[in-house]
Amino acid sequence: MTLSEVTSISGEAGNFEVEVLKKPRYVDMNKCIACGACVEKCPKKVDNDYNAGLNKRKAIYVEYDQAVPLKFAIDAENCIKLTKGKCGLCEKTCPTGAINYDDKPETVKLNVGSVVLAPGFKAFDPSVFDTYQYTKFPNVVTALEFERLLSASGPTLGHLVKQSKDHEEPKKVAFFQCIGSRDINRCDNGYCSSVCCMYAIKEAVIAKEHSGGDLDCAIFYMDMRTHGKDFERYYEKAKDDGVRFVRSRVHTINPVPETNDLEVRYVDDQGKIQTEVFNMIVLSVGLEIDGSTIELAKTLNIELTPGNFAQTGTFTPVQTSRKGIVASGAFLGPRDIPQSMVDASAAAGVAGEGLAPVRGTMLKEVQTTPERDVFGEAPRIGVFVCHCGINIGGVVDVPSVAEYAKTLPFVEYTADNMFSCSQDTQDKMTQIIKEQNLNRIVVAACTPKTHEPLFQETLMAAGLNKYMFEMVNIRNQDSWVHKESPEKATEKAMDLVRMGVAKVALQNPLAEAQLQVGQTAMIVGGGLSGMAAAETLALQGYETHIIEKSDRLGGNALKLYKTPKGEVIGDKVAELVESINSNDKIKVHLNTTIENVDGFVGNFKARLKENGEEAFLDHGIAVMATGGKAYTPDEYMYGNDPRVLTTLEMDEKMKSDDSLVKDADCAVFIQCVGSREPERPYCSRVCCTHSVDNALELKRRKPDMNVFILYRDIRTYGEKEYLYKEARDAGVIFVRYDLENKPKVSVDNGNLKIVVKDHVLNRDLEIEPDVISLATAIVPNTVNDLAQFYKLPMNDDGFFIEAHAKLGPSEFATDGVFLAGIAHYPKPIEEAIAQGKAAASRAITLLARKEIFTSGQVAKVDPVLCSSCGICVNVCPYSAPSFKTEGPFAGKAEINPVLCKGCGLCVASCRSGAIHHNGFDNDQIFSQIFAVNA
Amino acid sequence: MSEYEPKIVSFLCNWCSYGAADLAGVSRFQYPDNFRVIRIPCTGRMSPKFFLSALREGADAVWVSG
Amino acid sequence: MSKELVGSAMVVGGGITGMQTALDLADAGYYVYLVEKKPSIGGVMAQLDKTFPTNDCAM
Amino acid sequence: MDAYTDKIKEISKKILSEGKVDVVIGFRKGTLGYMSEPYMAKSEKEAENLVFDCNCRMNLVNYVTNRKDKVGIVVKGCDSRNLVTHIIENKIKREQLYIIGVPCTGLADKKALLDLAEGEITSVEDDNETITIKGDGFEKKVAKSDVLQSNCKTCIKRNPVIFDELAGPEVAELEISDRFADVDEVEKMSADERWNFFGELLSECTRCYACRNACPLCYCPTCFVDESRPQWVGKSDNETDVLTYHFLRAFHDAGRCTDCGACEAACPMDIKMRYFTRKTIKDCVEKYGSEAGMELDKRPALDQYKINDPNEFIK
Amino acid sequence: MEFVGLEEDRLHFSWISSAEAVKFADVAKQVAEKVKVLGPNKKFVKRYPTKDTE
Repeated sequence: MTLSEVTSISGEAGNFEVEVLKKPRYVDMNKCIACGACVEKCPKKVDNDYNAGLNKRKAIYVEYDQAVPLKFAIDAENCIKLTKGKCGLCEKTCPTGAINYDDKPETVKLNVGSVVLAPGFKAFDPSVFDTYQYTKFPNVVTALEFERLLSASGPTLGHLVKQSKDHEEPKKVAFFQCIGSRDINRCDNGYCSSVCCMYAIKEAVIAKEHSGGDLDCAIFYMDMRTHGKDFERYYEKAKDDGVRFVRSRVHTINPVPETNDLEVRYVDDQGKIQTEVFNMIVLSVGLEIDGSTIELAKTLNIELTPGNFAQTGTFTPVQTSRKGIVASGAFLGPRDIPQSMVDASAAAGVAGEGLAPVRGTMLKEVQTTPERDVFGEAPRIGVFVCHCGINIGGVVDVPSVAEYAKTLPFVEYTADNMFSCSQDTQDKMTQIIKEQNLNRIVVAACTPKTHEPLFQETLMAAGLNKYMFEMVNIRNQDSWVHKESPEKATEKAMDLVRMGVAKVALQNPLAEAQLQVGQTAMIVGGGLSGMAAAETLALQGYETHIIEKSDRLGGNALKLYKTPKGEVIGDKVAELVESINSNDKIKVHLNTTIENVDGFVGNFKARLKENGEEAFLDHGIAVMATGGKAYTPDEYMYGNDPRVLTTLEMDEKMKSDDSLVKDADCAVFIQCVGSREPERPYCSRVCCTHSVDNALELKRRKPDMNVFILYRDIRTYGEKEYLYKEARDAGVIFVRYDLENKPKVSVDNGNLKIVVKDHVLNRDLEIEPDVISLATAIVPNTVNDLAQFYKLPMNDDGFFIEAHAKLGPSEFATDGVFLAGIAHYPKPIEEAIAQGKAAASRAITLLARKEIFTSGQVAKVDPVLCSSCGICVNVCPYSAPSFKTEGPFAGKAEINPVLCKGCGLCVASCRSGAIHHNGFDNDQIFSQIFAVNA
Repeated sequence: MSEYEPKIVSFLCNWCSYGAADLAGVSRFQYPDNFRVIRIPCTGRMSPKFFLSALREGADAVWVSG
Repeated sequence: MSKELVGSAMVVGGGITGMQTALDLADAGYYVYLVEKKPSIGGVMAQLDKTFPTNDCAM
Repeated sequence: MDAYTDKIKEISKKILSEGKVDVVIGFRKGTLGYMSEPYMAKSEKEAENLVFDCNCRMNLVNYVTNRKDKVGIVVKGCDSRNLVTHIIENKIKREQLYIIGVPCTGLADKKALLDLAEGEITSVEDDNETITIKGDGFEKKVAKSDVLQSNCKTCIKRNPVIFDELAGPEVAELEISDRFADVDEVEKMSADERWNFFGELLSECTRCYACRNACPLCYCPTCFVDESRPQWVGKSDNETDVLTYHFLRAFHDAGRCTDCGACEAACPMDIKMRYFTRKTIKDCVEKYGSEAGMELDKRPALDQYKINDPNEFIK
Repeated sequence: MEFVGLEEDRLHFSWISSAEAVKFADVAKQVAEKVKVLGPNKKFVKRYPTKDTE
């Protein structure tokens, strides 16, 4: 439902009544074919929001070329017809009569079991800052505008130019961080927006790439917050690529007279005032919650945080204050794409928790026609050539193409249609296929990417296997791009049709393998993320087994003291463990290791060793929640002096109010112990917040205690920034050090002594602490054997590699295996729990299907030709090929159609030509090649 | 001989360049008509056999794009 | 309990997180209403350069 | 060399008599003085015929493909690397093999020997330094380095990488300064020059497939040139078909070829088809830092994709 | 391919995401242009006897 807004929600969890206001689109979605004819005629130009207002669109528009749904809409505020009653050009132009000026808003009432709020964020508007002169100088742009300037689909087609009238390429670009973030003086956003450091680096790197590397990019920042997976490496690489990083908040921008350039004044690291001239300034604007979202939250009675994000608990990270309503994405706090994807799945998992009994009750059944067996028949090909109104017909001579197709081998029937995709034409095609007894179909029309499924349905309705079909693209890749040369376009269309016919002639019906999905889940690891996953799976009704190698559930959380929100972790973990133990859908296997795993998605079989005894567990899906542990430091006198503790040991001492902590008058926290070092080039993400929180707690307990935090960059991202501020206000002293100049710890007369170089004072600072807490790196547990059993990839640091760094953070490329918690990357409790739930939710999407249909377009081994070299086994990213272990062809490769994604990598790699690719087989592609010049 | 018009066999990845080609159409970008596109599921499907074969069969060039 | 459970869910917001939530819920067997105030879904990510496009996220 | 021969005989007799292997695949003297031929010794008595010398140009790994019995095999450095690839590619199991490794000082180029000879060659003796060619009424001594087979001049691994026993002490590896000089030479040419160069190079090819049959990498049940669905490569000696054959064969061997030289040694027309394979070796070394068959747990370079693989060729 | 003497510009590889229509069109133009400069391909073409007589 697009152009719609929620106006109210009544009822309670499990059965809400939601009122939704649907605004008029003025275009009939069923009729619009997104040909774009209307846009060419529309006389009204409007600022284009999609390109951040950098260029114009028309009053009838799609937001962007790949928009979904790809249907046009009329912007009522700007349409001349709707505002002044005149014009009507689009109605006249539209070939399908889709325009309806009388479209009216309507309110619909819907009953739903649960509600997920994912309203997103808006970019901070820097107009309010006079310092940065955003409104005054055209060459001061926001990062979102800059993003559009870099984009190939943007207003400059990816060509980076200044926004001043000269439109020259900039030579020097400055990025200012924390615009509208970490600032309560000039805006109310005290939190860190979490993503700006990374996007600024990305934009700087890409800008340099676009301009061939000569471009000078300088990023002015306070703390560089690259705390996500592989972010630190990206940061280091950017430095190597010549992006400059300047630790400073710029205070003044002055125009350079007679030019469009800007002079920047700032105070550098050593406290000296510097000036530098730039051609362009990019403001790394923060994320904030839109006013309308705040309104919505009020209407729905949902509590918000000081930063106007949804209020949640550390152990219930997506649950809003109102039961049955969960939140997801940036509404939970500023965050990047992978975290949003984790939330998304977690929210889906939680939203479904209460609804398991009514799963599937609202879904509709589809009617099917029995498939006609065409085995042994000679090809009888039908070719349908589409005019697509004037879209194809206006350029390509469609009747001639259809006529030409008649001359091709095996073609028995040809026709040209005005709109092949219209319902009546579809019905007619179904009829023709039956009447003419056609067994293979070619449609020459638009693109298979949007319309193949539609025509395949037509085939199925006519009783044909849906793969007996080939679509020839004579619109997007012909008539639309060769408007000036109709003859050549027609010639090309004929060539393409010939190639399509040649290919389809060799097509065989393909079966889609069906596979039962075992309805049992196995979770490896009984830490927080593992338990969170188990909880969601069990609440959604699935039998779940937790495999834990130690003798108790809880993992690292057992050692932690409290959350920054003040929740006592021990109590919360105990509650969670209790709810796990009392859930009869969950079986916990303690003191258990996994010895071996066989099988594949839906049908895994694990051999376990439970308390020394062998046991077997069949499972449909598996979740890797194998966690991590604290790195054991070998520096800062750790192990040589009992007063030097790791963070976890510090937590223990604080829990028990140990005299070491109680009697201390001076405490020092040293950050990045083992993290962000050459041998461990990643940030452990949680330590800054943890140390700041502990420091603050010490100050609370004993306000006159001297508390120091020695850091490299403070990375209290999101609303954790408030904590950092609170700590500073409470008198915690923050001293920055460099990797090259680490603090030195020694014992002098029985007293601990730390020497660290203070950057502000530019001299050595000596501290004599009573206790030192080392923020040790988080390292993943060793899981090489598991990785091998399930064929899961790991990165250089030993963390698992997810299916997709951005869009698939909680699953593996290997089907049926999911990922959560520290095994993915170091993360705090709320993120670990969210990911546990996300992994569960992703797993449920598989389990709920009960059976999987594979695509027919998969690879298949001919065992007679196979030479058993194993290249397919090795090269496949999805672990689909393996060697047969029994039967006459033992030792030969076979491909599991369930795991095969049909990419064809193995087919191309097979030297022996033993692998066939259904739907894209060698002979079919050769036939197309042969047909090019036939 | 009229102006030489080469035939270029293009192997386009279904998910990437084929999509870009579609989008080029949506955007009505005009480009030369010398290409004959063969849609492949992934550039991984591209075997040396194909470009050898294309050249053997008289294509003037081959373009593989992922 | 008098209250009747409804096997559907509503997702408010058609950005990436909203879409993913909707897909997960739908795949888990619940009917999903995805409500978006703009004419098309995609949200801010669709505006970003150098990310994978969202056009395979059709409902 | 005689020391090698004696040691090979001794080991072979031992493993045959102990039943460790069913057969030892090695060489025996050929009917021509400058050729040694493959020989399968199945008994202690037959093992007496085994030899090793600078005429053992064939790669015996070719003969272990898909064998089910226990096999002793004589391998040079390069052959041993093929054996590694064979094990990786499931052509034979390590447990089936008893590997008699020969630290190799290189093979003598067949053509060079014939050029030196003043008549029919009856024997070629090799003491690792000097080669003595004897024939009807002549005897010639040449430094071995002067008649080395060209692949042996750029050999990177003279000692076997895997073996159960060595036929002699390990030899020093070569220091090669300009390993791919021949390939570089071709790369410097213009496109047309290269085209003509290869046209010339292959003009004599009769498609006898001796190179394919000599190559241990060419074990496919059906070679692509014999495929019939569709038959896209002609079977004639048409120049395009010939080029397609050599070209694609090089592709198939890319990342796996050890430059053992068996193909060229087998060619009756003396075609230097190693230009193709050596180009692939050069690329694998330069782009992926990978040599074929050096480690048992490392698959060939082109069997895997890594995110940081070079991709400058893509725009 | 280059190694055997096929002109570099007869074989093109590129990476274009599905959003990059402009790049697609640009690359297409470049490829076509370069190939036009080269003229018809004579190398690697299988010359069937019938075609030789043309």
